[in-house]
Amino acid sequence: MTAIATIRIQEADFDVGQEIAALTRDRTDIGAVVSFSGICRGSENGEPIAALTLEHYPGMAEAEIKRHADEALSRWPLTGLTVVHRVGRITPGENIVLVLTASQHRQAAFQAAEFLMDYLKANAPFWKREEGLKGSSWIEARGHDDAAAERWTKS
Amino acid sequence: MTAIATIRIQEADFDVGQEIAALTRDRTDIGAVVSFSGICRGSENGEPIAALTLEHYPGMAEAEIKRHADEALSRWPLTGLTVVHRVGRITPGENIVLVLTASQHRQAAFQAAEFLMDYLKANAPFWKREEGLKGSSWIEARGHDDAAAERWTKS
Amino acid sequence: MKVKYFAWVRERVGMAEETVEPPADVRTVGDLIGWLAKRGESYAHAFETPRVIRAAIDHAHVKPDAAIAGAREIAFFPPMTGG
Amino acid sequence: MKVKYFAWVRERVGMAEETVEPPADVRTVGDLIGWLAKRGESYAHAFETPRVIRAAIDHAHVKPDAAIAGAREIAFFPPMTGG
Repeated sequence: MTAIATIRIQEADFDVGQEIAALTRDRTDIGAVVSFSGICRGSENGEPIAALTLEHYPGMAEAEIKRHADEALSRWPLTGLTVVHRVGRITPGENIVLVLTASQHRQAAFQAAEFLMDYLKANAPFWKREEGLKGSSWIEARGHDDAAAERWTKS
Repeated sequence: MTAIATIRIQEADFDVGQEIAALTRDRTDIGAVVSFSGICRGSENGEPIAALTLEHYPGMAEAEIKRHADEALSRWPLTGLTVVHRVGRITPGENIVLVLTASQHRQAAFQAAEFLMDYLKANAPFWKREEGLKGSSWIEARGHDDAAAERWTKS
Repeated sequence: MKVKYFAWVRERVGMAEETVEPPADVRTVGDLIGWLAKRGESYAHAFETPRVIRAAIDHAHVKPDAAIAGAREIAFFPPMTGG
Repeated sequence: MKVKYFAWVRERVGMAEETVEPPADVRTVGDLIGWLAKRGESYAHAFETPRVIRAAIDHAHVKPDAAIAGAREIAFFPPMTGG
């Protein structure tokens, strides 16, 4: 069977169990499934937040995630992967992003999931705005996310 | 809140979504949850298998997993973790093992989950017997699992 | 060509997209940022620190020295904070 | 002391556990393997390749040179294949 990348950008929440079931249904060649769920925390840098609002670049976001999903499929022997990124207003404790990878072996599933998350953090065209106690502001990018993404660059 | 390790060895299947919900319920300090599901494949080394039977060392298995879970909690800033290992007869496509880690940040969650899986593969007292077409036999340990576990040893 | 703005670049410029016709000597993404910055106070504010501005041409990330000839859609935005 | 066997060690020995009273000169895990191997054909088969046998004393992994003095429960098994 061919490895398939499922990519969705949506306002609605996702269900990790359902997404795993969809990725593994009717297959007996999968030995390892790794999921990463990114969740909205109740504070940023020690300051409480009421919510995040996620903006994205429609069209480019899908295309860029697809390009990196295809790269993951070519670099690791995956049987499939799923990326779901939410947009809109998200409150503490709610899901933001899901990356799922499936493979025969665990190392491929772990590495591909880390690669995709590092990419999403540093290079996918999404922006977070936080609602704090004193109004709202855009979250600043962190240099160590760039460094994390950089480690996957082929030399 | 204190980080808690939940460890279970059971014949029954597990539900990843429910386990994630249990680990994250009523908390807003978690930014990242990583899950690893190990699944029974339909073939081993190219030979079709009908089922695996997992044997364990009761008492030691729980104690050893607990010791490694505590090590993970001390090495990475986790908010909690869950390990569920099934025993008994498991058919292709069914779950074998679950490792869940939760943290404020993704790197800690990924690394702790990989550490625990490497440990479980190489050192936890479980043994797999496979039912093939020509009878059943014990699966042999793989040297690269020992190597994977070795990389976490503090020098 | 169509120009799009996201996040605080969009808020500072005051619009999400517009169509512009830069003169022929505006050849690169960097030239375009300089030209846009002179269109008024809101633009000057949006582009006051060019080194933090990221750009994409037709949905692909580009550097400031990228040529804009043939571009259908150019987007400007701050460093990404998704995931 | 109680001795437990798992996986193919258990199958070859033909039982899951037993209580043994080795003589005083059986001091280490390795000594105990050698002593057990001489108890009969099933034991000889189970312990025919001592280097692949893993051992635990009171639920903790140990090497062949570990002393068995004071042990309540010693287990022998093949390399682990869990996870």
